[in-house]
Amino acid sequence: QAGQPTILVVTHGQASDPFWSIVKNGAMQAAKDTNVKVEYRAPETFDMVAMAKLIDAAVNQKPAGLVVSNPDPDALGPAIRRAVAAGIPVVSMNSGIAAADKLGIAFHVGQEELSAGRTVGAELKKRGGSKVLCVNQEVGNAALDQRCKGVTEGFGGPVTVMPTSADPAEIESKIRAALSADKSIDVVLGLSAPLVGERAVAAVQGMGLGAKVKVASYDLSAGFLKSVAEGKAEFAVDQQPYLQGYVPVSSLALKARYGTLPAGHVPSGPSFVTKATAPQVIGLSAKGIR
Amino acid sequence: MAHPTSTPLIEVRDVTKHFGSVIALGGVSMTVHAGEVLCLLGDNGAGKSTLIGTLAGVHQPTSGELRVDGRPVRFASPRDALDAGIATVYQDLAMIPLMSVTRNFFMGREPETGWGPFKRFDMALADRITHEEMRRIGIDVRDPQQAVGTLSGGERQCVAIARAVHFGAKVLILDEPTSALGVAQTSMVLKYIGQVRERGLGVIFITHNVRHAYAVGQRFTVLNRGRTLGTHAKHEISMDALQNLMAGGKELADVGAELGGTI
Amino acid sequence: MAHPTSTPLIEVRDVTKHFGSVIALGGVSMTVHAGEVLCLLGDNGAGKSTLIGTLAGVHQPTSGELRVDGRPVRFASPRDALDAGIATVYQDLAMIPLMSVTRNFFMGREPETGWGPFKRFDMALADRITHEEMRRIGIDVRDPQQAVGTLSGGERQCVAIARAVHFGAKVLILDEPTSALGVAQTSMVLKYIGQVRERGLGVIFITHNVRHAYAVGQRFTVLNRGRTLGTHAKHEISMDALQNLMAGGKELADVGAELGGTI
Amino acid sequence: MTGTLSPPETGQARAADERLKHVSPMAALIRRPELGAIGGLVLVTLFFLSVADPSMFSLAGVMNFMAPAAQLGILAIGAALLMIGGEFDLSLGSMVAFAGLVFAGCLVVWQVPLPLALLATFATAVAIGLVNAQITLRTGLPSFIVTLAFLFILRGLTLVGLKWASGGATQLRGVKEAVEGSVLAPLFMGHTFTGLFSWMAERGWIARFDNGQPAVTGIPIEILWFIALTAVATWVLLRTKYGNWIFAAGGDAKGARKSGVPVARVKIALFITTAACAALVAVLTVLDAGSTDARRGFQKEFEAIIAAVIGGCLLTGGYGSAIGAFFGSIIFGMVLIGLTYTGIDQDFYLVFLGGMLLLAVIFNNIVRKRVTGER
Amino acid sequence: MTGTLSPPETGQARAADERLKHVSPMAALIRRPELGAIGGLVLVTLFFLSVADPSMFSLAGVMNFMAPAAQLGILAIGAALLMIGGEFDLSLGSMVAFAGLVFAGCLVVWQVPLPLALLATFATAVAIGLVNAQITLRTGLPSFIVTLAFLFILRGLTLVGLKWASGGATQLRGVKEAVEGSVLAPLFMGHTFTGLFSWMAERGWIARFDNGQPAVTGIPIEILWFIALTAVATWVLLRTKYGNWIFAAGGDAKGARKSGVPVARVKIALFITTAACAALVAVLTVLDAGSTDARRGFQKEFEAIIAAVIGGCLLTGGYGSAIGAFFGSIIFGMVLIGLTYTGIDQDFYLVFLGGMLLLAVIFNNIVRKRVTGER
Ligand SMILES: Nc1ncnc2c1ncn2[C@@H]1O[C@H](COP(=O)(O)OP(=O)(O)OP(=O)(O)O)[C@@H](O)[C@H]1O
Ligand SMILES: Nc1ncnc2c1ncn2[C@@H]1O[C@H](COP(=O)(O)OP(=O)(O)OP(=O)(O)O)[C@@H](O)[C@H]1O
Ligand SMILES: [Mg+2]
Ligand SMILES: [Mg+2]
Repeated sequence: QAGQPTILVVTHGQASDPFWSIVKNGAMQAAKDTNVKVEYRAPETFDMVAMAKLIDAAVNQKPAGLVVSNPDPDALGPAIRRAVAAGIPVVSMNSGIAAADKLGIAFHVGQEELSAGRTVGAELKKRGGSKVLCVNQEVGNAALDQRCKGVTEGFGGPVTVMPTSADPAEIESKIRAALSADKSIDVVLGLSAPLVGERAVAAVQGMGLGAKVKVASYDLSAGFLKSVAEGKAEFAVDQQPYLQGYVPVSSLALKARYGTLPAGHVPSGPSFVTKATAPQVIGLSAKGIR
Repeated sequence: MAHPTSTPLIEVRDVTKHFGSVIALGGVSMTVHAGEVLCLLGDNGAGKSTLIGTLAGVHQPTSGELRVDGRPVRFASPRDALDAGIATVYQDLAMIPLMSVTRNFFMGREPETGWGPFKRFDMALADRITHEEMRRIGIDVRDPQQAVGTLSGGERQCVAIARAVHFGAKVLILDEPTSALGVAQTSMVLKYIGQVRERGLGVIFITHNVRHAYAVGQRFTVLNRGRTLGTHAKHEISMDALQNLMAGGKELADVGAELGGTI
Repeated sequence: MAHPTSTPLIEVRDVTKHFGSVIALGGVSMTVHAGEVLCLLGDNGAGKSTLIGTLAGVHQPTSGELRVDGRPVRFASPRDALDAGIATVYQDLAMIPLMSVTRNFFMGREPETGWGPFKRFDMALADRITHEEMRRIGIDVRDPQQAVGTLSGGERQCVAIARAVHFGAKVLILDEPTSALGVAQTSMVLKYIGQVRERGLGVIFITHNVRHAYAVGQRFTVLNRGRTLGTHAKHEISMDALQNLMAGGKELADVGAELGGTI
Repeated sequence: MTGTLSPPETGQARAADERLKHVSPMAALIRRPELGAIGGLVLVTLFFLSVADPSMFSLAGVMNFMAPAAQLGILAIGAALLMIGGEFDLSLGSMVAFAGLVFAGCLVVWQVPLPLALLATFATAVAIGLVNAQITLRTGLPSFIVTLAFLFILRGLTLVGLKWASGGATQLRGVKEAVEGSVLAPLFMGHTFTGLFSWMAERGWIARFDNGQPAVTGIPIEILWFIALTAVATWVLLRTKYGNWIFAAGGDAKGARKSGVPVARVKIALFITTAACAALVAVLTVLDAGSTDARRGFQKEFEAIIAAVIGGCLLTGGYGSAIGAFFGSIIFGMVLIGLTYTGIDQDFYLVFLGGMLLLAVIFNNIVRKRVTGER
Repeated sequence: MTGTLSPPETGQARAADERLKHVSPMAALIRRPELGAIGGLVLVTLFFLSVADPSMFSLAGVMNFMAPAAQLGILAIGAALLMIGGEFDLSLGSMVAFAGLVFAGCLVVWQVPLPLALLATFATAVAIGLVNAQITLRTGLPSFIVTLAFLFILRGLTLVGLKWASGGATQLRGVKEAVEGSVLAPLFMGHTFTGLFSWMAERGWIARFDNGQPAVTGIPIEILWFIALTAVATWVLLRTKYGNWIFAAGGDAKGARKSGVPVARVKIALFITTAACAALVAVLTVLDAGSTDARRGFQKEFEAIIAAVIGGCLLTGGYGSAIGAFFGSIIFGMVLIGLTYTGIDQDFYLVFLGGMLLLAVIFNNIVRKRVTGER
């Protein structure tokens, strides 16, 4: 309708990525709740050059607010600066907290992948892991690479990164191969629960290694959470992507209407979903809310 | 030998064919009867192959009518023409270089054996027939499984002719079949044409060689720049007159004299 | 006309060529002198095109020697042969159907104008020359920018011949140039061959038409199943004898009689 | 008019042609283009035998790399047939995702019984194959660009459909529960010959896990599908008239049409076959994983073409074999999984994949040239 | 022996050929294959004019979609030339990443001055192009499979190199700081005609932001490169002998060789040109972004081929134009960015992209057939 402020969301995650589809769901729900118009845009691969152009395109449309993820402040900085210069309030989410103040971003919602990774690494160490296999289904996606890097730093022990494609059969076979070739691996960490985590559980169970090898994963999926609840997997790392979509949009809606904005950054994770908490989350996860 | 009173096997009525802005055929009429060899003569680019293409279902005429056995037909594809009993040797041969001689020979009309879903291409029979038909035309293919791309120009032409002759049902169209053939193979092919005619088929024979045409043809149609110059029965026209008609009159006299009448 | 004492322009010594298990040439020798037309005759599959291929740099001989002007040569590519002054009309024409007549005509030997980095393909000149050369051979191309793929078989052959004649420097090789040509075009080409010879070039002329060969040739080499049957000067052999030699003796007598000696 | 013309007077019956070098029957036997792909496979196997952990070639290890190879291979067989017929299908991978959505949607959302779900899935695939074929044939556009459009369209529709079916997520699950007890299920999921394998494990012929379970419980069903499809495709290509038509349509569509080959129908059938192969893979993977998601089959069209080309198919059509694609898929699957068994730094994953591919193909080429003689 | 034979006695000089239908000069003028691509562009533009936010066709909006179109277009021109010459380069996208790594590595890690870094980058690209060409030509393998191997190898090396250069990350930053003040920098980064644009902004001819800055500060330099390259490529293709050789090599390599075209040298030059185009895009994007990462240029080889095919290049070689690739890239870039300006949900992005591609290409085809007459 006329008079409805428009808020544009530009991120680096494809719409088909499970994590980012939850972010988008959060943003859209916020739009409904606060009665604003939201348009969500993202390049089809991890492509900083294209993303900068999408931000430029958003600025051209003079929205009431702009939400961006910022995995590469060097590449996206100039476009974000242009938005700020044009007088558009900008909120960053998910990644890029360090550059937020420098670029004139209003506030940041999310958790730096690197530091989240450190927390996860430490948690794995605490749970008695001695060698981690970090399965990365999209090598070169800087955000995912930082997850593994953070885990390596936080874990303090040997962490092997295993690159794969997003094909479930390939992922399961490669995990099986890695486990049979290197018997010392006792933790398999997936960077995406639906794509890797579920396959890792299948591989470990299929090889009869349930007692020895622990499985954990970033992000949530109903199937993986079920495994967590059944004790076949240790935990799922939750960054609360729904929040990362909801909070910036609703805040910018308030900003457009009443001029109010939070004064500081909002950390959204990581939190761990464990055996105790998993059952409540399964239903929401199947609907793309958690 | 021509049967002017009987229904012609094939009748072409005022056919035109345009390619974009090019008018390849500008109104051509012609008839072929059973048991006759009609020779189609004409200079390069006169439109002979285009005319043949419309009979064989390769081109659809821009205007005009085709009749087979007196009934108007429209061939949407070469398969329709084949089904109507018209077999053609194309000037560009229409063969697949990467495929074997046998596979090319039977392309589109494979002999089968076995039953139901287990019907299979009877390769042994096909090989045998191919070998036999090629030997008849004077070519001893080393191995019918050899790729057509490795054959010599003349050998390839022989495969195309043997194929058309083998499958010819009612009408046989030959577009410059003898152009790449050696002496022995040429005489073979001409003899074949005679035999085919005697068995009651209609034959359309395109050639630039007036001697070849005169040796086997009953009637001669001359095309020039996309139009018919007329049709003549053998007893109406001499070889020299035909030669002159084909090449456009006086030009040839000079040349013929110069080269001692050897063309 | 042949010059048995002078150094031959091209000398082929005991050349063999194998394709995998196929022996296409089994030891062939031959010479061509300046100012003579050597006709290469032989049945289909005799190895004529293969022999020509080794002279034009398309094939490398398996064994044997080529000499040009008495010096042994090895042609690594057709470009080497062209640079040595040998121009060839291939039986398969070697033309690119999607390219225009002019572009095909000058392919590999484009006339240029302008200087330094701004040198450009002189298309106006090229169009003019193409049009002219094609007219000379009796074909009036509608538009030299028309794609070769839209030409008729004979028109295409004329482009190939005109090209080779235009660029022939020392030796001109023609592999069945007249096979798809009309009467007028054929006499044109034969006249050309005579003119080219008179200007001191050596010509190798492959044909299945003994009349054509006899009209322009001085010497005749007959190939049979990959081997030379010998070379004869024009005064040593009659047309009929040549015809018989080419087709392998007695077979032809029957056929010739049957068809009234018209082949 | 077969055989009614007068017999030849001129054909001198020659027992053997003097223009043929002698070739031993052995050499003739191995003179098949597939030998190249086998050569590549042998090379890759030798490589891994020498550098990889021996568990790679244990029974469990072989099954492990054969399973993804088989899934890829089923697509590669379809892609190879289509390539031989002169066309591409770039929508293959997206088709896997879309068919997976249809299949899982039928089972989970509409609670349709398995046979009907299978029917719906394959019917969808056939319909899309038909659309691809019709657009390609009617417009005369290259199939590359037409199916590319469907690569995008189907992938996009899958995402939209999944979100709709799951209420907002990109994953649809609960398939295993939905098919439990269906009689058709064993045809598409799990392992076969399980009895045999556990019997062998009891005798100690097969390694067992610490918990006493045999390391290999049976042959994954997709491997059987893969082998069966290869056999059928090979038979069709080499032994039926349809095979002849496929080669002809791909070798020179115009020439084939002139000779009476129904080129359009052949191509339509091939597009449909390829789409059906994609649907089969979708069914197998959805039942295997118990769920489907928006990324299923991502870039599989590409891998299928690679496997077909490794196996000797020409991109220009008219040449290739199903057996070649079979070995090509195994080479690709082996290289994909194999690095994990070696001590090489995993960061070199792609370098290794590329290098091995190149080696296998070059070797393949050398072997083929050697056995078929000079070109 | 030009012109020395006797003049024709037989050629009847005919003023006009009666076998040509009359064609108006206007019709002849528009009878160019490029018109199809222009038709597609017009269609897409009309579509966006009717559904998109008007800011899409403001000056800023046009610059906004032209910049990625130009980056893609530079690759597409290279890919189109190579395709016309009968080969593919699938390593194009990975080449962008690898050249980006070399360039950024030189500047940031080794602190080499810009001119030397440029030299090293282009030298690397030329070397890799040469390797691609040599392997393709020596082995006789299809370039599809050879460059595919390099797609993997170069992408893998980029990952390894980046990790090494950045100490474990997959991003390398700080390029802008490294080139500050270099005289060559303006050739590859930023905008041109900035003076003109701010002058126009002062007059109010260009929209300004609230802080008074003009919305468009100049023409992004990649657009100028794109136009310049298109012009050069068109000139080479249509007006020089090298163009003739490229068409010939792609149309029929054997026939071209027989006619004396140095096919091998032409193909080598084309592979090198394509690689150099990739290096140019790498330099432009690295300087634009100030950083590089392991995913740069991902799937760009694919997009470049798409743009070339939209522009009318045949996958089988021997036919196409640089102008076509120019318009094809703009169509693709416009569709890519255009969705942002419409209210269509992002989930439908791929459906939209595929649909628009198909429409543009079909329309392109209809226009071309209409203007060039029946085939
Ligand atoms: N690449 C090849 N591979 C295998 N065999 C070949 C190859 N090229 C030619 N041959 C064989 O070599 C023999 C000689 O062929 P060539 O083309 O030289 O004959 P030709 O004398 O030119 O015949 P024509 O008069 O029919 O053109 C033929 O039997 C042919 O099958
Ligand atoms: N697809 C096409 N597009 C444009 N012009 C064409 C096309 N096909 C044929 N032509 C033209 O139509 C005319 C007739 O061609 P056609 O092939 O029928 O001649 P022809 O009588 O068979 O000649 P030849 O004896 O040389 O084979 C030629 O001038 C040719 O250039
Ligand atoms: Mg013709
Ligand atoms: Mg020959």
